Amino acid sequence: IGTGDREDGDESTDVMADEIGGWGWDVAARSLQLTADEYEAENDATVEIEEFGREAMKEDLQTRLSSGTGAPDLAMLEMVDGPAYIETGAIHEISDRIDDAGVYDDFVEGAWASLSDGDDIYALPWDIGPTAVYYRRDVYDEHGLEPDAIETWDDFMAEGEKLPDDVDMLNLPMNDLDGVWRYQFRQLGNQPFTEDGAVNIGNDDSVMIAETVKELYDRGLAATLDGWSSAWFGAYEEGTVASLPSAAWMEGTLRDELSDTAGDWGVYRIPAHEEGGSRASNWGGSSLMIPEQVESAKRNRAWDYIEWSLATEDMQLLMYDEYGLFPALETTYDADVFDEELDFFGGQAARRVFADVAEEMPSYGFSADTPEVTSAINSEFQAMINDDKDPEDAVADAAQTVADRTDRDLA
Amino acid sequence: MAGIEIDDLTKVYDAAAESVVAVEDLDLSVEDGEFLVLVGPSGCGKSTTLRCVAGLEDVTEGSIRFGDEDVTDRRASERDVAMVFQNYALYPHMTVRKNLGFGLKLSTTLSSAEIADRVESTAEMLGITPLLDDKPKELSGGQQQRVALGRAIVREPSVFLMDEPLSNLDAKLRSEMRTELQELQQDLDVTTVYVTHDQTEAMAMGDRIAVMNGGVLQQVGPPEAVYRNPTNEFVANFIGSPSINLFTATVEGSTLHGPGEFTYQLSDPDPVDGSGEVRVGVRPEDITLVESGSNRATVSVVEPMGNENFCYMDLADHELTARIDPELRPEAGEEVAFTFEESSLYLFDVRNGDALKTKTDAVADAKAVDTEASR
Amino acid sequence: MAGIEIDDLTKVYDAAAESVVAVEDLDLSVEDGEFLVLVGPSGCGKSTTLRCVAGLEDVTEGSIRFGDEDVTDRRASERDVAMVFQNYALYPHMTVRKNLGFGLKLSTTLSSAEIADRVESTAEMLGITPLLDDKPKELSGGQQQRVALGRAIVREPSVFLMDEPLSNLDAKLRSEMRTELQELQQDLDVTTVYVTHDQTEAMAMGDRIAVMNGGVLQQVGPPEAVYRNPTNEFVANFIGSPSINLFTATVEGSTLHGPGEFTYQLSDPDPVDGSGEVRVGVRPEDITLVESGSNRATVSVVEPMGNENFCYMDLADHELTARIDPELRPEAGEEVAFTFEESSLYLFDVRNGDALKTKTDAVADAKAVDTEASR
Amino acid sequence: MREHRRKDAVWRFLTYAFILVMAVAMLVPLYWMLVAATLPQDEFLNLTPRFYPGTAFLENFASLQDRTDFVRSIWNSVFIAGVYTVLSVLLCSMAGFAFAKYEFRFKEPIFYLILGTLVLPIQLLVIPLFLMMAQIEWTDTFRAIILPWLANPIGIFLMRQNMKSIPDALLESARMDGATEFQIFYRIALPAMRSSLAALAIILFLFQWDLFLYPLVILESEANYTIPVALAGLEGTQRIYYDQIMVATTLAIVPLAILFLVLQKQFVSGILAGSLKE
Amino acid sequence: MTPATATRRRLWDRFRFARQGLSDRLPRLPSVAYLFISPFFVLFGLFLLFPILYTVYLSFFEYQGVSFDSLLWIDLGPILIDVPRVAELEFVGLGNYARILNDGLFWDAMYNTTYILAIQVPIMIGLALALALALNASFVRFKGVFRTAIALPVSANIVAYSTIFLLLFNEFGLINSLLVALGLEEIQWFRSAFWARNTIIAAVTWRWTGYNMIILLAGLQNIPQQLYEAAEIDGASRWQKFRYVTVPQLKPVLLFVVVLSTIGTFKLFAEPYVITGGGPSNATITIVQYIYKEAFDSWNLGYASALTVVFVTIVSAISIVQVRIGGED
Ligand SMILES: Nc1ncnc2c1ncn2[C@@H]1O[C@H](COP(=O)(O)OP(=O)(O)OP(=O)(O)O)[C@@H](O)[C@H]1O
Ligand SMILES: Nc1ncnc2c1ncn2[C@@H]1O[C@H](COP(=O)(O)OP(=O)(O)OP(=O)(O)O)[C@@H](O)[C@H]1O
Ligand SMILES: [Mg+2]
Ligand SMILES: [Mg+2]
Repeated sequence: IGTGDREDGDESTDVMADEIGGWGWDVAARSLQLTADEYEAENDATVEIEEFGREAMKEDLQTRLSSGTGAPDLAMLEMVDGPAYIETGAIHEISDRIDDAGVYDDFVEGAWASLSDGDDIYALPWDIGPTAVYYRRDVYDEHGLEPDAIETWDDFMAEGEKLPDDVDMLNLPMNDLDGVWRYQFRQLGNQPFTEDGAVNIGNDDSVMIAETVKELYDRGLAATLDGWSSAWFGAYEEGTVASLPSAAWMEGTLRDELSDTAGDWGVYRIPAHEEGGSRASNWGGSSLMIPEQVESAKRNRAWDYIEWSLATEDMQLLMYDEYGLFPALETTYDADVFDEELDFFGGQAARRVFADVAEEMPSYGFSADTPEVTSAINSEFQAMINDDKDPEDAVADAAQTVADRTDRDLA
Repeated sequence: MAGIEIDDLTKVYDAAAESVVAVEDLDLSVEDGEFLVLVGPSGCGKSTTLRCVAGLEDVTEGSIRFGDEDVTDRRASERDVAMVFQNYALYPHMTVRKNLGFGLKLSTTLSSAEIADRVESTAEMLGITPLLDDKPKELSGGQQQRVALGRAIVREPSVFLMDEPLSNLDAKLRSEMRTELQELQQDLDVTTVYVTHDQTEAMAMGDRIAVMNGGVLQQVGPPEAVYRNPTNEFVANFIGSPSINLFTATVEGSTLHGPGEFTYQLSDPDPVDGSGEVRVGVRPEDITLVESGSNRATVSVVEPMGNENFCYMDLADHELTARIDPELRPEAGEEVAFTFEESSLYLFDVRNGDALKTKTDAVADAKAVDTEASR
Repeated sequence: MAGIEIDDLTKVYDAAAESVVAVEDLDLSVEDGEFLVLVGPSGCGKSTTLRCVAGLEDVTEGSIRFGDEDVTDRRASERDVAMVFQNYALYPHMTVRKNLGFGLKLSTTLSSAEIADRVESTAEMLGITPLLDDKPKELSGGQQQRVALGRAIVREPSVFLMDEPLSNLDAKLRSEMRTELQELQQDLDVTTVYVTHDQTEAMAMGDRIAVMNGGVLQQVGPPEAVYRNPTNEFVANFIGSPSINLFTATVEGSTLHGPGEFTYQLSDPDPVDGSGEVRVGVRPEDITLVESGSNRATVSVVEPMGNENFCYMDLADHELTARIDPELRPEAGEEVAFTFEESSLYLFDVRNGDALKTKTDAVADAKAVDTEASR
Repeated sequence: MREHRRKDAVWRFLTYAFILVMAVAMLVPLYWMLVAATLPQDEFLNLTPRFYPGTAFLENFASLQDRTDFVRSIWNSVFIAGVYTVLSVLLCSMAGFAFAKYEFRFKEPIFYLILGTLVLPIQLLVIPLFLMMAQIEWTDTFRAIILPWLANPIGIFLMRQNMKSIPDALLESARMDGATEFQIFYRIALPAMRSSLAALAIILFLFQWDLFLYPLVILESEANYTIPVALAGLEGTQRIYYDQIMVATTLAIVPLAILFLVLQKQFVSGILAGSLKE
Repeated sequence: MTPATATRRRLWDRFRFARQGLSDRLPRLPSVAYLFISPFFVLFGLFLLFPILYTVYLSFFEYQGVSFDSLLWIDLGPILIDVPRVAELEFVGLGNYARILNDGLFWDAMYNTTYILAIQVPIMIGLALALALALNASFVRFKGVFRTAIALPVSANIVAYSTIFLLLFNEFGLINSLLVALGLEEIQWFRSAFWARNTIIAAVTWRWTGYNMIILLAGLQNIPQQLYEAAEIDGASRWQKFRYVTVPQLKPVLLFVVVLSTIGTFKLFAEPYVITGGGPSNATITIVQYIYKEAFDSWNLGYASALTVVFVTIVSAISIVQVRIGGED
């Protein structure tokens, strides 16, 4: 009988397990299934991919990570969640493996921030979400809106005024206002926390974003449908909402769900907040990680598979092609697929727009306290829209809430 | 106060599958201040009749009048009746005081002080003053009974209705409460209908008793008349404890031939004229054991009751009961001879049970004690 | 089969707050085949005694023997006793057949076929064969009673215990079942202890009766002895219905002065010698109404019972009851004179209630009918 | 017609109206669910609601079954809840029997301790429970979902109250007939309490049927999913197929509805077979 | 009797005798009662005691992350039992509890829960009681049908029915369509704190009214009819009979139902989780949901444990107060 540390056997062998399992949700899981099939064909190993619903997987995974047992050998990790997960020490560090493979520079620089803690890296970037505005080309045409005339949010609103009352310029998803806020906050080059950890979300840029959002709503340009709801899909199908600021991964969903509208879509960069301002940002993105609790043989195999799936151009492009997961692997951007003129977008080479954004997008530091930011912004922005709260107050209150709850100072 | 006039009362229950005729064509009048006992076997419709009078059931047909007023369509609460239930139905969450005052509070315009007075004086009358602040479940059966009675009395209703109010008490208490109740009713002089299945109680308490069977009224009359001159075999059998001895005999002229060797010579054969068979009835107290005689039976059990003995005997396959003097103690298995007077003989029609002959021995009609009587 | 020997039985219940002495120092022996009735008011410890005999309660002190075997420490199931409960305690989910067979199945090594036989024959004996496949709730009270009895009989135990088995039946049925039970016990000849609070039942049924009060055995003896020669006032008062008339009288030489104007001249003053006061007892049947006399009382209620009348009278503030002939019907309010024989007089010590004098009138000891007796 | 008769009639009318309104209010959501389950996806999107069923139930069911083996999930739920119910009924009635019919030391404190566990929110015990289950390698097993909740406080409470109504004489009778204490329990007490057991069964089944977060965390393979877990899986980031969800909810209601219809009478008569008075 | 059944019987008898022999030989146990409750204790001790104690323990620590160290290991030669430390913990004493006092969101959640409770429980019990009374009235026919209809929502799975309500009250759901059809304004059910809370209240009420009604109905049927008759004769009106007979007689059952519903609503989780997600602006976040968020979204296991302890204490206190008030006579 003893207490304290018990030394386990040797840790660093090159032995690889024959069988591993991985978790992902929805499309991501299905994409992994693709690469797993390829991987199994090339290697003498099996990779079992399990598909979940998003919330279900998070809850399940989190329980298993925190109880130190029962986690899969590899799992999808959203970049938003990265720091929070990493902080718990539940995720296996892979800096050395990345060095050995020499793939660090192959990925978009902005993707690494949320997967690292200082110099230590814990996950390999998978896809990213360079942002742009999808729009219903036919609706724009019908009412004389000029996508090319839109450079700033003011332009956007001015064009939007041309639409009749029963057509909205865009949607502000009430359940995802923090997402709306975040891509603009990032677009403006902000970080949620300053270098010394103070809460930065109450800055002037943040207020400006809030004002923009509120103005969109107050001017009657915005619908407020919950994202991904039936009504939301219905609105884009019918064309009662004309534009959809979103990320590259939305392409797949639009193709799948709104196939009737093929050819009626177009893409342009998100508006700047002032003339000449940045028009690049990122929304979403994910990575693959290996839980710390996984035994070494399985870790080795899991890494081998991850590297194969994410650091290989073929595989990344395969997933992009099938499921629209926009590669974080920068070396793929030269591929022909990006210049293809797509029927779905009425012949526009839409993917090039995203690739361009990807190379420009500012990096953004998620942190363990991201959930607090998300919750505070969402709550305050909801209040701003539903209860006509003043944008400045809303932003200030959100910052205060985060500061209180995380024991930080205000910047 | 008022008499009760029940005309042609019929009550049919529409139960799930079939409808049950609980009371059929019942006519009955109860005089003002009278104590009438409704008696009969279980399920004969006594409670139903009482509940119709109370207004707890809608009558199917017929009418009920209290004095001059037709109350057939009135609610129970408007009839000015009080009822004592078999299980007392005291409000378990109220103290005795509240139980008694409840009806007054709800249905009269008496002030609280007046109500309190009435409750106090009723409690005193019944000797339950010390219990006034107890809850029913803290009381013994007899005390609960008294409270239930008090709840009825305190309202000074024009009619008292009681449904087997004593049947939950033990034997000793029951006979005590019986007299108490009677005296109370005599004092208050309120028209009372009292339901019981116990004929002893009925005999002891009623000014008159009404015997029911199968929803039909069989006979109404003073206890003694019903005992002595029942209208049919059912009544004769139901009233009296131990029960009357009954058996079938064949008639040969003026001679009755019963079970075993039993024969009896009638001096007046008129009642059996024309009948081939009759039902013969003799009450236990009219059977006399004699030293010798032609009618003999075998003793099976003798129950000594202190003041008298019950002697159960087998007459062929028939059981006979005789009430005999406590000094007489025949042994089980012994064969004894018995006899009885013709005047105390009952005879019933075999087919419909109607009485052909009932007791004819003289009863001193004198209501006062004017002869030295000895047992 | 065996007699029961109870020695010095004491049972104390340790209830939450206090401990209750339910039975104290009880000595009792029941002979083999005897029918002993335990009788007493509610709460006097009858059930407790019975349950100790059954083995359902652990005794606090004392011992219980069946025949030669000490069973004090045996489980109920090992005592070879059968018990009939007041509410019958039939297993509600089993058919009558299963109810009867349950005990045999669990505690004997009879084969299934033998069990079935025993059940059948017991059912036949009790006349419940047609009910064998019914559930208890489909049966009437009397039928349930019979099944409960059957369940006891079928096991052929050496001792029968019955705790108020008849008290849930209505009056008529109760007296029927009473005889049935007695006959059965006579046939089976099994030692039986029978508990009741009804003294009528006790008198009628017991070979001997044991009267208890407050956990203490008062008297054991044949019914008649207990009735005629009670050891104390409690027993005299408890046994007999209507109850004995009791009042306190002062003794002046050989004269008793009671309530109101009551006086009585004793011809034999020995029993009251030296007492200033005594309790006087006269049984209702010993009171005779006379045309004139010095002892007078006012009639309050007369209950006609058919074969006799109960006459309730007030003697000053005391109530007296007299059993009188049915022909006598004094009116309420009337003043009547009464008297009684000295031989039927009971006298008790005022302080401890011990009997000073009990009935001394001659009782024909003859057990056969050898004189022509008339009422 | 006399005054009070008229008042009665008005009262009756109001009573009926109230019952009817409530019954309709209770049934409308269920009916709407049923209708929704029969509409093809595009008609579902059609924003004006309809009140008569469509014809696409089977297609919707097929596409649901395609995404996840929902029939299997129903079976899993029924199986888990069924086994749980049987075991828990037994355990609760055993404990209830002891509390109702025996005297033993610390009876009251123990009883109140059990009742106290009623306020524990299950959701918050999930992590330590999972930890344990993982240690003994019970994750992804049905027993991990069934066992921890067998000692159900409501069940014990109800059975204690109801068992109190069994006459002592019945048990003593069996004791004299030579039954052991355990025989008394299962041959006399249990059968005598049949309707209470039915009521308890409904309550326990319902409890297990509603467990959501815990099985979500414990169960790993899709083949083991219970209904709520499978339902939760239908709502991912991608488009939510409400037609499938409606089919799923409809199917999810059926087993319990059947159980409920069958045992309803006993539920009413059995739940308070004893009295709730202390 | 056929030979086959005879054989079967004989075998059965043998089995019976064997069992009898066994139970005869069993010693007379000092207290068989403990035997009956021991399965409870075994299960409780195995599966619930540890989680409870662990929660209390955690509440004094701050969670730092996962630990893969061994806390304790037992080397039995061939078998090695290794109990992992699991969590990296930092002792903070009552720090977590102190933090609760200033946690605005916790008090918001407390307020929401209390608000929902204060409206939902009385409405539900009121409706359930009214329905039970109505269905207990002697003149009502088709009782079984009505009872079934009203109690049917109980059979809806908690996630399933929450989804139904989500869709019913959706911006474009049935309820809004009905409002429009009636010429009324649509209501943004999930956009205003007021309506979102009421939606939750409606949902919970819908599901549990029938269930409570059945319990109350059972309670009503246990009230002796004679009490009503006695009251009728005493001149009680319908209301007075309710007030003076039904209410006091039903009190224990009502108390039971109220306490259970209170505890149930206090523990509300799945409905807001599915229907409103706690929004808008945290207006429908309940305590359990908040604690859950702290544990599962923010990894604050220690703090969540402290919240749990406080929560359980509050609910227990309220239940005890209810029982005290309701139980006194
Ligand atoms: N509510 C009812 N519905 C249907 N039938 C009933 C109802 N009440 C009584 N009955 C039937 O009516 C008949 C008479 O019943 P009632 O209660 O008046 O008898 P009872 O003479 O009072 O009997 P008991 O001495 O047993 O009280 C019985 O056959 C009984 O079954
Ligand atoms: N289990 C018990 N715990 C505590 N006290 C008891 C218990 N059983 C009986 N007693 C008390 O013991 C005394 C005798 O009770 P017992 O039941 O023997 O009376 P009883 O003569 O059978 O009365 P009854 O005629 O009412 O049945 C009573 O005072 C009673 O309160
Ligand atoms: Mg009746
Ligand atoms: Mg007793």
